Amino acid sequence: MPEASLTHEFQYSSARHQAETAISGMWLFLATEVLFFGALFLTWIYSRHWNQAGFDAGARRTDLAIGTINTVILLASSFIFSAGLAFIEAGNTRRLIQCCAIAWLLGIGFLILKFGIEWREDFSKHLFPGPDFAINGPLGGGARIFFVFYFLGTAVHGLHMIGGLVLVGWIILRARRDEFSFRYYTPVCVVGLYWSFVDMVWIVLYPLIYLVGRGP
Amino acid sequence: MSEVVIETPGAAASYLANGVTLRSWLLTTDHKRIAVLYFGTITFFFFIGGGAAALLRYNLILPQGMIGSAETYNRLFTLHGVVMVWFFLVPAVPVTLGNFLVPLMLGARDLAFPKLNLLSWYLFVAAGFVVLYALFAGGVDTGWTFYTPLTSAYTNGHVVATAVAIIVAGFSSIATGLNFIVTIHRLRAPGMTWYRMPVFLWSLYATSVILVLATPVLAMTLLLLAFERIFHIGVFDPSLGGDPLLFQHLFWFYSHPAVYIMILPGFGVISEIVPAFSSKRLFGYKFVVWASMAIAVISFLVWGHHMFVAGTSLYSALVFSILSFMVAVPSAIKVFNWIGTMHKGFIRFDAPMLYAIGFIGLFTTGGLTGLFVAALAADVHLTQTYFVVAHFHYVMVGGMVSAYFAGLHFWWPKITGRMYPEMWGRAGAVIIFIGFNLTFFPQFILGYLGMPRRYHSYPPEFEVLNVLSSAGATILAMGYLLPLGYLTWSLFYGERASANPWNATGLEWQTASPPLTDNFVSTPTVTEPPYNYPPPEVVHRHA
Amino acid sequence: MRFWLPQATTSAAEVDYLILALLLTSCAILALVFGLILLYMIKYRAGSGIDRGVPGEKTWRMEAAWTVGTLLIFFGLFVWGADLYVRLFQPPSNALKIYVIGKQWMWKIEHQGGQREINALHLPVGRPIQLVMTSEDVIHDFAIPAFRIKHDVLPGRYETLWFEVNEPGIYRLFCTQLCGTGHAEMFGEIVAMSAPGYQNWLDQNGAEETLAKAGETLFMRYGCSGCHGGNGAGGSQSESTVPAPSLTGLYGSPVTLIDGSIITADDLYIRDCIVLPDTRRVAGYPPLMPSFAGQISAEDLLKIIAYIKSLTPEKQL
Amino acid sequence: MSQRFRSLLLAWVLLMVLLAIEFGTSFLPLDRSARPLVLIPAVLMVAVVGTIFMEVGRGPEIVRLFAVAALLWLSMLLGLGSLDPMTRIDYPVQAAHPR
Repeated sequence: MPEASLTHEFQYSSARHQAETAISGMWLFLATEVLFFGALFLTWIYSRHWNQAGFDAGARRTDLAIGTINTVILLASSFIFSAGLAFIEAGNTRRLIQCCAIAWLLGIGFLILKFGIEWREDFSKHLFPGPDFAINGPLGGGARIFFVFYFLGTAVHGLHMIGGLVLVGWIILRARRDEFSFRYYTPVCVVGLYWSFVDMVWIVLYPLIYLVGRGP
Repeated sequence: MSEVVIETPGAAASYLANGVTLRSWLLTTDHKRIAVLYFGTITFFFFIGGGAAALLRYNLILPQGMIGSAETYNRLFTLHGVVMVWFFLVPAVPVTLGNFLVPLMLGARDLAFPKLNLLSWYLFVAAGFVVLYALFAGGVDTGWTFYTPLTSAYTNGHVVATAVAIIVAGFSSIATGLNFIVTIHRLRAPGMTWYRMPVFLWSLYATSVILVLATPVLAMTLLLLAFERIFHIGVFDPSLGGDPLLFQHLFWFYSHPAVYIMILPGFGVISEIVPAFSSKRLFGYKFVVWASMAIAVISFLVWGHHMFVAGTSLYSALVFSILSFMVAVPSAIKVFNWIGTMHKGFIRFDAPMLYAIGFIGLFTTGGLTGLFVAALAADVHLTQTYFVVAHFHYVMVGGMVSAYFAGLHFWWPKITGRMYPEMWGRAGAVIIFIGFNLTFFPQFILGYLGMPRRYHSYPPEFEVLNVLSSAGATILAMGYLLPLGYLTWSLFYGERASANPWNATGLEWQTASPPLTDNFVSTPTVTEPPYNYPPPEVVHRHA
Repeated sequence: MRFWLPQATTSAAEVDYLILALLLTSCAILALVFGLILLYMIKYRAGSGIDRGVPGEKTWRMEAAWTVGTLLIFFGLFVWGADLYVRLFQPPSNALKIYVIGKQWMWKIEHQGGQREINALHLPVGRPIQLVMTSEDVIHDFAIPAFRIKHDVLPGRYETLWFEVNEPGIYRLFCTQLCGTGHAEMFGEIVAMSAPGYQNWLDQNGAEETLAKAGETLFMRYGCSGCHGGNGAGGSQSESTVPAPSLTGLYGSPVTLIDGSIITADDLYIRDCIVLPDTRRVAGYPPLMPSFAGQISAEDLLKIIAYIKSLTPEKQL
Repeated sequence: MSQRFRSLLLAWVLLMVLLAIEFGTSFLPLDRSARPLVLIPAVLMVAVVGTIFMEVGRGPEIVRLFAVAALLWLSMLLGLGSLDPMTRIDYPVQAAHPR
């Protein structure tokens, strides 16, 4: 690893100082993200309170299989990226690249399942809460709000996924240029935090969308 | 306060002299230059919003309205609200004085993330263009509060574009807040312990906490609103199963803390100026500090007081009312501490101090009238009338804008390297104080008599007080144009400022005026508590 | 030009006392703040040679004193305001109900006798009045400054407001929630009259078609009579083969539901039966009643409920 | 390194188990208002990701501060935000559904 990457920007006292600051910055950013999604979760709690039956009717129309597979995929992706981070801490760049590549592909798989298949299915079943919405009658109102939550939640989460994939791709490129070593791998840490956070959001969205409203 | 060795800086070492090309400004990551960029932007928006306010007051001179159409009037007050809230009040002190001073006061070279800082300015400018487009291409007539279902289903204004602009401006605020928090945690100079930090930094820290944690909720709320408006689906629309009160809850979860985003930096500015011009330590430093932090937390727990007559549950009204009284306590503590600081001081009456004293008076009035609208039964009568308008203008304009001007005059020599003309500065402070009271005091009475907000025309019995208010507004407008004139003049002809013209403590006064590009010749080491003003007997009037 | 508002209701004076207390507290604090600032500005100006002594270092006693002091004052004001608020929004049961519908940009008022007015509300002094309010479009707010009272009027649900006027006169009514372009035109007047005067007014204004009368027509038009019988006497007594409960004397009487609970048939129950029949089915009948949600306007619903309420056993004779 | 890898792997297995529990409980005949209990495994999963994948325990002190702040403010939003609907009685004009 060239010594150059151990230098630090002029406002910091050391490279370690800079690295820890970058990691703290990402954590704080994630705190803002918690509140961003928090507003969506409050919308869920609030609207479900007034429309429990409608929410459940909506939830029963979602595709549990794809949702569950996607959860497994995302958890695996987050796990493998964290493993990559563990490898680079030990200086193994080759393994880092492999792990990131798998994590990246899993992420792509998630997006394909979610937007390529599940969303298309939802649209063809008229589950988008537009003028030809499938669920009518007394439960229609609640089901509509449920699907607003579903589409907005998955769309915003999907955008975060795309952002995360760009970042993971950037890590792969930099790792291929051999820019990381056991002494310098801050960007891997920072991206790892973000990637795991996207995972966390999904962990909460998954039961809110697929499980809570699904009784026997 | 510290052992900084100040060598006489050559002109080339000043941050202002470090390149004069447009590129050197637009691509700079120097926090001081970004602050200057922000000064320009903020001033622009202040006068846009102020112009709208002038038209509003002009309209209200006659009961039937001077401006022909109610539509125009509604768009004007929405423009005034949106621009003033998101493009002036929320960012004003943090992005200008804050950006400039946070690293200097900490003894740091720059903020933790300089590129992010520049990005925040570009986001802000982009948001500014979008909002100007939206507001001038047809405008929005829903008020800055965007209540649904008026906004989501009934109005035909540019709601979505305005919402997008506010979301982008919000990201700009988040970037600034994040930068400040991390910087204050990580980049304090050696010896700069938490309790040696000036209160200005503490209050910016508290402000940033709110910026970072409240703004994302607004972003999601406006996203839901835009979604609802575009696709005609109702999270907030009762005819589609939603509840409009959910919008109000989400909106005020941001917008109530947001008023503390506006006023907390003002507290910080005043806490610097009062000790400096009293040549005395800040009274009860730790109480002032923890009052700020308490406000940062409690301000999130009171939003429901905007909804006492909106149809929320009785329990929620009771809970939010008592919490609203609680949040007034830390503000009261601060006022008492500023007065305590003046006690037995050596008080000088330079323009910053006059603005600061004006702030204390106006803010106290604004704060006390807040008690009226926190008390449930009184709020029922007073809410949504001009009483509320007067109340928040006392806090936001009388308080916050006075504090902004106080800080601007106080640090003007540091920022520009020039003194402003003192007599003009004092005159400005007095004119603004008088003009402000003439404009807004009559509105308290109007509100008590029942004149509703956002009325393009009004019953004739309210005419006298409205004329009085509009007359006061002309004086206030002159008061605001005056500093624009003499401060601009001083940029070219002002007397050159010394490094520390006020004999103030604080690391920012220990470097040159204007500061060096790298802020300090060598990293300062702090060994003393803040506001360690020398005992009165050795104080000398500044030359 | 006057700088004082009439106190036209029984609670207006109470609200004014609270505001006065707030005003006096504020003035006392303001006098203290401005007084001390002025005093110090003069006494401790930099040029004055006054002896300042040694500055005290300990501040916590002062801090604790004013923190606790303000807390106590604020708590007292909270309790006062909250107590009054609770009373302001709990209508007595004998209140005269008047229906208010807000729409862009007018107030439509309907009295129990079916008299309607727009942007004006006639009411009697000396007895509690309860307004039952809803909106047809956006959020409005029904505000009467002389009564010191206001409440938002929301679409899709009923909000209520009550007061008892004790001073005959004409008072201003405003919409105080921004509701679109015509917001400032959405005002009107409250005409408070003596009880005989009010009765007189009622008699002169559209007694020809009361709410209940209008409801009877609608009862036929919406097909209610198909099952419940032409005069609401119940399915078994009509030509219909559908078993439906009798509505005669229903209002105010106890009803046994399918889950065994017994409730009193009030306005809310009757309304629920029409728009949300699944929520509280009456025992002893098959669940055939369809939901009329979304098919009956708020106004028509009020009329039908008024009609059902008017079906007392005596009337059948 | 292998130590770290092993704890990551363990965490992943734990996540899979929790996911299975969550998935399974969602089929239990729970009462409608008790169904949010399904979220308990999800909260545990978030905790696992936060502590093991994201190593909230490592790094400078403020990392914990930020994490706690995020949770505290989230609880303010959700707690006070649901106070009003949970304690309110609405009198709807008509059942809310379009058309």
